[in-house]
Amino acid sequence: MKYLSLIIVIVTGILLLHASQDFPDWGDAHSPANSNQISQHFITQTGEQTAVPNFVTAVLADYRGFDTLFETIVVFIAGIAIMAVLGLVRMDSLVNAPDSPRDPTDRDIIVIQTCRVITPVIQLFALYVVAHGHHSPGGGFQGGVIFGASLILMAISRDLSAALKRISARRAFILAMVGILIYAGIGMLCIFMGGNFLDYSVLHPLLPATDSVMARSHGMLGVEIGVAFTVSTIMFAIYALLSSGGRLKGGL
Amino acid sequence: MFDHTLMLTILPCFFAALAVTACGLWKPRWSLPVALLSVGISLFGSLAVLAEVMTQGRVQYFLGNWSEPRGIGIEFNVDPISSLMLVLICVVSLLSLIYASGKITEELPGKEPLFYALFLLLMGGLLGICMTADAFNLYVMLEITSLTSYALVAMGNGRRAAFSAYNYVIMGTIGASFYLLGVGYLYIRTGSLNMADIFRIIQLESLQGSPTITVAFIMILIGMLVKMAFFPLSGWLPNAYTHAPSVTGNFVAPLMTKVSVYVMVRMIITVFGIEFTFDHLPWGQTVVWLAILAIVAGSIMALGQSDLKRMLCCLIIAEVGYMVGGAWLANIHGMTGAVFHIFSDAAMTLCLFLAAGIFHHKNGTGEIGSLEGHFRKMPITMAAFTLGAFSMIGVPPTCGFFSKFYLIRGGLESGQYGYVVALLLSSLVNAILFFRIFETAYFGNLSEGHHDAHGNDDHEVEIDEAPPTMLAPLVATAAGLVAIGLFNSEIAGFIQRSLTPLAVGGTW
Amino acid sequence: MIWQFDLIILVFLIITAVISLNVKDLLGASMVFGVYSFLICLLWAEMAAVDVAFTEAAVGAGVSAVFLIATVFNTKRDSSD
Amino acid sequence: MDLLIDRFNYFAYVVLMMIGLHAIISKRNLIKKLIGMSIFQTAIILFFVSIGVKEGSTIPISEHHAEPAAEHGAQAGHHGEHGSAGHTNNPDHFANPLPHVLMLTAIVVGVATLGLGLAITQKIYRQYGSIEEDEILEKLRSTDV
Repeated sequence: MKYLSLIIVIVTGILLLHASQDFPDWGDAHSPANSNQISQHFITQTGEQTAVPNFVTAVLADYRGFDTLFETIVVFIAGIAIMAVLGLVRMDSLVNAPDSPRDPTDRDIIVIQTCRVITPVIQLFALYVVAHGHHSPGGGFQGGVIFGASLILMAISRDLSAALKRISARRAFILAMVGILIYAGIGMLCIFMGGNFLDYSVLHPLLPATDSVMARSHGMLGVEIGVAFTVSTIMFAIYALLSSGGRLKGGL
Repeated sequence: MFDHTLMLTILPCFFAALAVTACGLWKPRWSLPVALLSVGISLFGSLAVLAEVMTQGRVQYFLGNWSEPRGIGIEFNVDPISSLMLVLICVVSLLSLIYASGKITEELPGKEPLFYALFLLLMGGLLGICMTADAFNLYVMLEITSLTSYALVAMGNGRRAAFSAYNYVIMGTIGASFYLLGVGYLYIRTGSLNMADIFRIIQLESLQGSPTITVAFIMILIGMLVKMAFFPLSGWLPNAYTHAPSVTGNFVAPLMTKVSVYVMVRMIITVFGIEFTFDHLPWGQTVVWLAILAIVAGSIMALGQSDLKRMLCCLIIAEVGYMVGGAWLANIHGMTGAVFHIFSDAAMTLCLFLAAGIFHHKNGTGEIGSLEGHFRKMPITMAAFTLGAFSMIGVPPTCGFFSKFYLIRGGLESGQYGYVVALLLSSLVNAILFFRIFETAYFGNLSEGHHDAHGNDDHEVEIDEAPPTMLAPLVATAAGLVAIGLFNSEIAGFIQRSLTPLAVGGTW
Repeated sequence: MIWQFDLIILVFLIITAVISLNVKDLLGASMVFGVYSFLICLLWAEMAAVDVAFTEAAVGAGVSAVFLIATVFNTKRDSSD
Repeated sequence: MDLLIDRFNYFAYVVLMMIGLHAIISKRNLIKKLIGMSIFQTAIILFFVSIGVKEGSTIPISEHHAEPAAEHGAQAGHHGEHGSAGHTNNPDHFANPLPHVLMLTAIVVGVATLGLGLAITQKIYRQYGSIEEDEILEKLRSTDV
């Protein structure tokens, strides 16, 4: 097996290296990919068409918003897939969150207190990242993962049931669905307002004091919030399922 | 006219998946009606798309209304082949969902809503693959289908399901990553992700000779060959499909490999163009020979199996060889045959898997030997199974005959006699395999003590059919086999509307 | 882009990748994988891909490593290779 | 030598990818395989991000306009008109945003696959009591006989 894999790896590697001679130089601003009208359009026109200074956010949530919708759905799928695979908990019994707090003496008080202090700060930062994604790096995914991480930190520093008491797995899945529903719902709203799916510009009659350009910006904020809901809760749910082997009890 | 028909086809799956998950939390009983309703809406939408394509030639949809310059947003573009794929996916989903409704409580107790949710998401992903005209969006859709099908396979309680699913995860990820790498290679040279735009740039800057484009093609091809279980890369398929819960197998087996074949065809005709694929690449012949190898290997492996489902899985590997070989014959009949075979193979795989599932349900085992006397015990199921088997062998008027007819015609036209011989040989092997089963099922004695629960009486065998929710989809599929066969010239003509020299960028 | 910086990180990346695949202790491998993700996050930041770097820092170095550790906790810590 | 300096990112990605691929195929530990899979995926991400780099460019966020974020809503119509009349960005000054967007998606897909793979690994461990591929195959073979 080892030799077979070495052969496969070397053949593939040579093939890929062979092609890389044909590549444009690294960092060449005039390579085909960088000088293509599409990527130039994103840089020159984004401000005018969507009023969002962060090109990545604009492309992610608007020009290629459909990809992002499905990326969110991929996260959701991971959540329900892990639940289906580990499958020790019935879905309709998620509400009975098992309550078996660990003996507090085996946890270090310094760790617990430190985490208690920094958790709200992390969560506040996560909200900032979501809300400020238009102007700085960040957005729904990053903020969502950070928020999820704060819940995971709570579960690690105390125990899983302490975190599940605040947000049970059932509530996590409901919020994840709400997140996708926000995203897809905004898309559907665009159809009802007479545009194509995810064409936020037609939403401007619904939003006060906006034109079609600012409507795009606000639409993006809306979908980023949806993404944040889904990502944060599913990341926590995945952790809860993985760390407890699907039982949602005990854990790390 | 209502211009969101594509959205009407794809979105119900995703909304319904959310609704079904919500049902799982509150009212698990409602999850089946919701799923059926949404698949029904999708089927209606796909038929509307088909009608639209019939009149207008193609349906385009720009997500977010970003149409200028081309490729800035994500575009959906449905031509005749993809519109037929949409209908196929919706019909297969509907039939296997009806079948699943009767079996699921027994196979996956307590997990029904999760199963339906993953089922709908998988179906939505498959629909997305067939609609999209954006190379990267296709990757995202591919990952949706992969993740859901891993989970659907791993859900089973069988001892081997999880380990098969693990290998499926590894192979599937390698396949998808190679596809993504190929898209990267295309992107670094052309700077675009829109399929038609990539094709235009390759022509415009005459990049056909560029090693990057060639490697991009190879990477995408390898990725898809892994996903479709082309012979040397097919180790994961028999285990994954055999050990999966049968409700999963019935849906995944007919569609997953076929959609990967569709992606390969789409890449050849839309992104790279046939001129590049067949004239600039010197190793087209090699692929045909590999396909011959796959056909022979699949047939030989099938001969050695005693488990019905496992045998069918080996036959899928041989059938994948048919399609890949047909596509690489480099003429219009071969390509038509390959695409036609996607539909007929999906129909016959569904038919045989449904029948195998019913046998397993009744006998509790998948061994071929347990089928003794089933012609008397389950006449309807066996009749449908026979029809599926005839189609696999290639008996007219079933669809299997016509797809082989086109493939052989293509093979003769391009002088690939080895491929033609392999096709005929594999039909012969199929005939041997299935007549072996017929012999057992027809002449075998039911009262040898194998099934004391069902066949106590020596002379009069009680008819003991499967429940109607399992039987109806089977009968419908068997009828579909004949229907596809009878309308073969219309379907082939419709497929060829996607293969005009203008659409594929070159003359055949 | 600063190519010297880039080169150093790439060398470290390859080293950490090899280490994380060859450590026999799976907990250690998970931690080294976290280091790998953090280095690659630095690399994204150096290549001006700030959003990707942000995501990688949160997802790769943070959440993936935690998932790996959670699984190691529930299975076995030692590995044969 | 010139070639090496211009392309070392592309060479490094091939090396990383091959390390990952080799691990996927040859490692026997299921978790090690998944780590290899993640390395394989990050190598592809490295390739994509390398495409978008431009010499002397900055991060793909255009300079902040004078007004702070909070005033955006109030000055909505105003901003829209002025945005179009304002300066246009020089494409050479900003990194190409498109590969970044694609790779955000790829990272998230990667972590989803990793999570699912780990869940399946745990299920395998529950069933077989082992996460070594050869031991599992051994157990499968012994149950067959």
